[in-house]
Amino acid sequence: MFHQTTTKTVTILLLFIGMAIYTVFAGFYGRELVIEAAYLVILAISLDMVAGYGGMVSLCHGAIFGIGAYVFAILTGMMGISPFIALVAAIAASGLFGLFVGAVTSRTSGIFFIMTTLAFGQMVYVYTFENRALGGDDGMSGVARLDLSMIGIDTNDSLQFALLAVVFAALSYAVAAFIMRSGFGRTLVGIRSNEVRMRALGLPVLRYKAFAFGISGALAGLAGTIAAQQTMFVSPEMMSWMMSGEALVIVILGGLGTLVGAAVGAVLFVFLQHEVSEVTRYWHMVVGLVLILVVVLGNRGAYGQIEHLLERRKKGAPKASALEVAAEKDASHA
Amino acid sequence: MLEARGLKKSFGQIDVTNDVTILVEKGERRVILGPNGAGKTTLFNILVGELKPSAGTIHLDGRDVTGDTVEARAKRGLARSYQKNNLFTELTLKENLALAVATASGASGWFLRDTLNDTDILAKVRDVAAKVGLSELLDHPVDAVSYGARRQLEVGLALATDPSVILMDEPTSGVGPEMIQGFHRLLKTLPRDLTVVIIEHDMDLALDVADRVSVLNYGELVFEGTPDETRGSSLVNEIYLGGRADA
Amino acid sequence: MNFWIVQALNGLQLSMLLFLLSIGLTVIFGLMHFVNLAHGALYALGAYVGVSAFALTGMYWGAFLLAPIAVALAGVVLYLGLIRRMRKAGPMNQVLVTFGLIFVLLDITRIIWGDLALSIPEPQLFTGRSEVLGVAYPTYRLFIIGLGLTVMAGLWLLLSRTQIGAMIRAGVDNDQMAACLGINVERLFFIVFCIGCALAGLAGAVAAPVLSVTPSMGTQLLIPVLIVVVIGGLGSLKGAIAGSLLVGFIQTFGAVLAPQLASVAIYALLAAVLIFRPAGLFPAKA
Amino acid sequence: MNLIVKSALAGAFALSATTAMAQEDVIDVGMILPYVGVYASLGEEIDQGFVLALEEAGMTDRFNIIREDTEASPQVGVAATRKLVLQDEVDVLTGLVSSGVLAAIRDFVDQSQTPLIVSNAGNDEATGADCSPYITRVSFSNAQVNRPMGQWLYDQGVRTVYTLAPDYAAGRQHIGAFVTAFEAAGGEVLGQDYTPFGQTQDFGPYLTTAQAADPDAIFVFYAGGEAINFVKQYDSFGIKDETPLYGSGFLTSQLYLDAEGPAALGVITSLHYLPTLDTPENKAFVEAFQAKANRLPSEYAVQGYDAGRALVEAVKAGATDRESIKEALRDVQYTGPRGPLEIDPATNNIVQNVYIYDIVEGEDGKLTQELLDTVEAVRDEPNGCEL
Repeated sequence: MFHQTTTKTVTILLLFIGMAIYTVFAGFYGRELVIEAAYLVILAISLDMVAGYGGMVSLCHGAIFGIGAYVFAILTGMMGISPFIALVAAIAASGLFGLFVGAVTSRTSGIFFIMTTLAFGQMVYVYTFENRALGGDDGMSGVARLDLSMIGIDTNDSLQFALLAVVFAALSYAVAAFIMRSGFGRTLVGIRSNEVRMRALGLPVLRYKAFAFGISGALAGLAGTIAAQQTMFVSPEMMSWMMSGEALVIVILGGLGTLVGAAVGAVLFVFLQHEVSEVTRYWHMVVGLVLILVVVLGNRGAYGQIEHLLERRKKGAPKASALEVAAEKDASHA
Repeated sequence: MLEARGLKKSFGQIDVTNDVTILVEKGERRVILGPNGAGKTTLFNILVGELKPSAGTIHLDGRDVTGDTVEARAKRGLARSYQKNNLFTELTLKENLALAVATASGASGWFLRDTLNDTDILAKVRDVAAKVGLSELLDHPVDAVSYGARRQLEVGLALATDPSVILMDEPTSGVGPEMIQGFHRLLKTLPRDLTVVIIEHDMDLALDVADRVSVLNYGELVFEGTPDETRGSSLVNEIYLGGRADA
Repeated sequence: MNFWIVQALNGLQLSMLLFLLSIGLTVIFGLMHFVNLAHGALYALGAYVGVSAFALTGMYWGAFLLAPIAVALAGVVLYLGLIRRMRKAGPMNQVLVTFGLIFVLLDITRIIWGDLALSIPEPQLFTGRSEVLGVAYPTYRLFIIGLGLTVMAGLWLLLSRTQIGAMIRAGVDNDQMAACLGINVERLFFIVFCIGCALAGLAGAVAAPVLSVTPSMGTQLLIPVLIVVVIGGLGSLKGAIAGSLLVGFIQTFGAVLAPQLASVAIYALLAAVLIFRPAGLFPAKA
Repeated sequence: MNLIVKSALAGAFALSATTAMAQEDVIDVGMILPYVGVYASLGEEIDQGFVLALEEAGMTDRFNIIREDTEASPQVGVAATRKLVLQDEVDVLTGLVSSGVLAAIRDFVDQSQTPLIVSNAGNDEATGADCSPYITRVSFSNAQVNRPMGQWLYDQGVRTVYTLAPDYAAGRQHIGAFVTAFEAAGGEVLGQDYTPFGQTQDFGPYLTTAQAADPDAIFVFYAGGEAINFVKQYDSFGIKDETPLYGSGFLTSQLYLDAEGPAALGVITSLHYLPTLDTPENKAFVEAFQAKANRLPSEYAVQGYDAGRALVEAVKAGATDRESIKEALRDVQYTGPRGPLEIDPATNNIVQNVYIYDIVEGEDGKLTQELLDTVEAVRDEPNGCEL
């Protein structure tokens, strides 16, 4: 179950404040990295909601992310519609797509679920890749950024846009944390933990899973709109299964099923990618090795490891129930 | 109340349940006896909808639920506990019970409120925990409590959904005699309008709590009667003791 | 008419290549419940070893022999170093570890063999074209079809007629039961994993004369192979055969009849199978 | 300027060129190329060609090259470009293999007013409808390389063709330019297939279909691994005996000839550069490149070289910053390895010869390019470009 523990609060606050401070002092490129990290935070959180809390390991979150980006790009770039409306429409479209995928895949589980989501993701990718009207493999440029001049924010300024992206990331965390703390979030954990029992308790499990996937999709779509605004450009690359894999790697790197871990993982991933690619051309190999190492070492991820170290002290011996204790007393008296 | 007629379930050539008819009255305590492999758990699985019967009908409160899903039957007040613990193992006992309470009360879809911080739900959780004797362990995760406590939670989860019919599958399997006594007391305190069907192998307990007893053997219903009739039945003694002899 | 015969042979040829790759993957999964995403990378490794072996021996058959051996050895290293400890780790962790392996193997091939596309010529024995069913068809492609059918028959005999085959079937069906029967399941896994790797290496060497050898060839073929395995039913030989044929023919005839839909068709097929028959067409277990 | 200017003919490396340069302003060059992924080998060739041009001019010290890897991904390419322009504040950008990356960064380059010398990406729009005064292309445009083939093929007596290309923007542009010219000349296209890009490894089904249409010739555009697969499979199906294969010259690029082997013999294609061109400029270049990289230069190497050479010429003409480099690039004109070339002031695209060649076995037994015909000074129409 999700609990907004002190460790979580402190870590997430440090992370976002750190990002904001870094943004202020960083050069242009540093800010670009912050924006990238910010939308990856959102994407990873959205994936963690279903993978970490719902047990649904999706390999189509890249595609959903791309749908958000493309809808935003089509509406602002091709049709000249206000970015606000486009933002809402993009989130809605990716949410609906998530709901659809969730509904048709909710019956499957384990590796079959992974493969089905992969199939849906690839369908979207191939369709977009081959669709001339959407720019095909060349993608689409001319994406507009949100116009926030009425509250004095210039989104074309790299500092302000980067800070805005961090704010979006922080809001996304807050929303995700709020949902995971709600009855719905608790239920989701129940489903991950024991789907059969949830059903026996009377829960229409499939509906809940589909709905969770829809919410997660909406969040992934939001991440997509920020990515589209950063480069003012979208391409089918964003939708390929390697993107979904990357999102999964991020969640694992930070720690699955903690929300904070997803955010930490995204920042770590961007940092790693940037630092390592400065040193060697073969940075994929380094990422691969780190991933293998994390999983082999118990798959807690960076944040999960911290939590694990802090909580290990609390655990004790198995607890007997009062009845047993009483029974043991009786037995010793006899 | 719970009426199963002509239930049949075949896996390939083998009939694991064959033409079983069981009619349970409201508030009745029905005990199902039978040797291992007699098809008792299969019968439960069919009743709650985890298995589809090859033939037969199931009525709950006069309504045909044969085609309903597990969750739909549960919503109609049919709860069960499992022979093998089927819990939310990495969650605390409180969280386990809260999941059951929330699901039954419709709070599982809350978006704005936390079921783990809701006074009504927590009151109900404590109430159930007190009933099954788990009040002191609420904050411990399932995998940190003893086997006996887990068996109690198994029943607690079923009770927490406020069912009108509860099916308990060997609630006392694997626990010591003192805990069986404790469970005995629990059964006695359950409200009289709750319908209870128990698979039980402890004969004394079974005959003490039962209003009526059904005996299964090789998937068929071979006997039904009051506890007294059961005690007097040579057939039951033969099957049951024979079945127990190798256990 | 000839047109359709040639296209059918094209479909068959692709199916056989897919079969060589998918059979290893599916048996490894069936037996060990292990999802090896790096299987495609091992296939690429086989092709690269084939290129080097050809350069070394000057003969195609050098590649044909050395590639499976080298990849099986790579399999041994992977098994002892990584796979063994991931056996019980659940599908997601396996997906992740082997996903990481893809990156590592990809960059290793790039470091050793570079980025340029490489190739090896067809063996002397199988150059040119031969008459089959009244059409002239590339002999080497017929060789691939023949090889695929041979491996298929060989595996079928191995699984149905030999003791180790019986053990593998028992293991796929119920590994705990098999262990109870005194089968050394761990060793069985090891053998099967190595055979699967060897077949992937063989597929790489066999594909090298037809397809160019590039670092990304493994990832390119991984998805179709995964689709084959999942459509057929994880762990089943019959499923791998059916899946390979289905995917091979849909890709071939899709390209001919509905080029616009060809690339989506295969994913649509996968999604449909998974939704209506989640365990695949020929599941290994009842 | 007391520059030590070395002749392009000399072809020797300017090891001694360090003296007088140190005091001059260093020009920061942002090089945007793929160093990983499917295009990595092209990036490598271009990079080496570029450096060779600087060395040849003895001006390596005048330029500070900052390399960024696009991984052939538009997303990464945009990030890399923004970094180079906004953080490193480079004076000039160069590189770009993938058209997708070029399209992605086009607006940014234009708005940030940074000159960009494109050394590969051939999408027609970049020097057509989407042209920019800041974007100069010294490589080719997709249409430029293929248009001459339309008339030429018709003149050879070919009346009907079947075309094949990967299903992506560049594939359609390569084929489109040829088809327009071929049909204008009076030829007929019997059928066209676009194969799924990056997913097609087996061209058997398409080859069989093309053969069944019974055209006079097959015309294709493929590059990279797909080119190798295609040429080998075309040969193995025996279509070569009946239907000749023509195409965009990337099909039988120097880079892939070894891997394609004898299958490439007799394939006729058109391209803006051949390593076998018999000119003193090219001989010197080939010699220098071979000394450096130990292999024959491909068209990618020469594109890299000309990107470097164009920049060198611009700087020699006195350019020192973004604005002056942009202006100077428009006046670049010289005879290089691929013949006389200049920048078209109407589009900023290169004006160059297109060579029609086939593949033959050379004296050393290796495959080589044999020049069949030269179409001189091919120039693109503005196609909506207004500079």
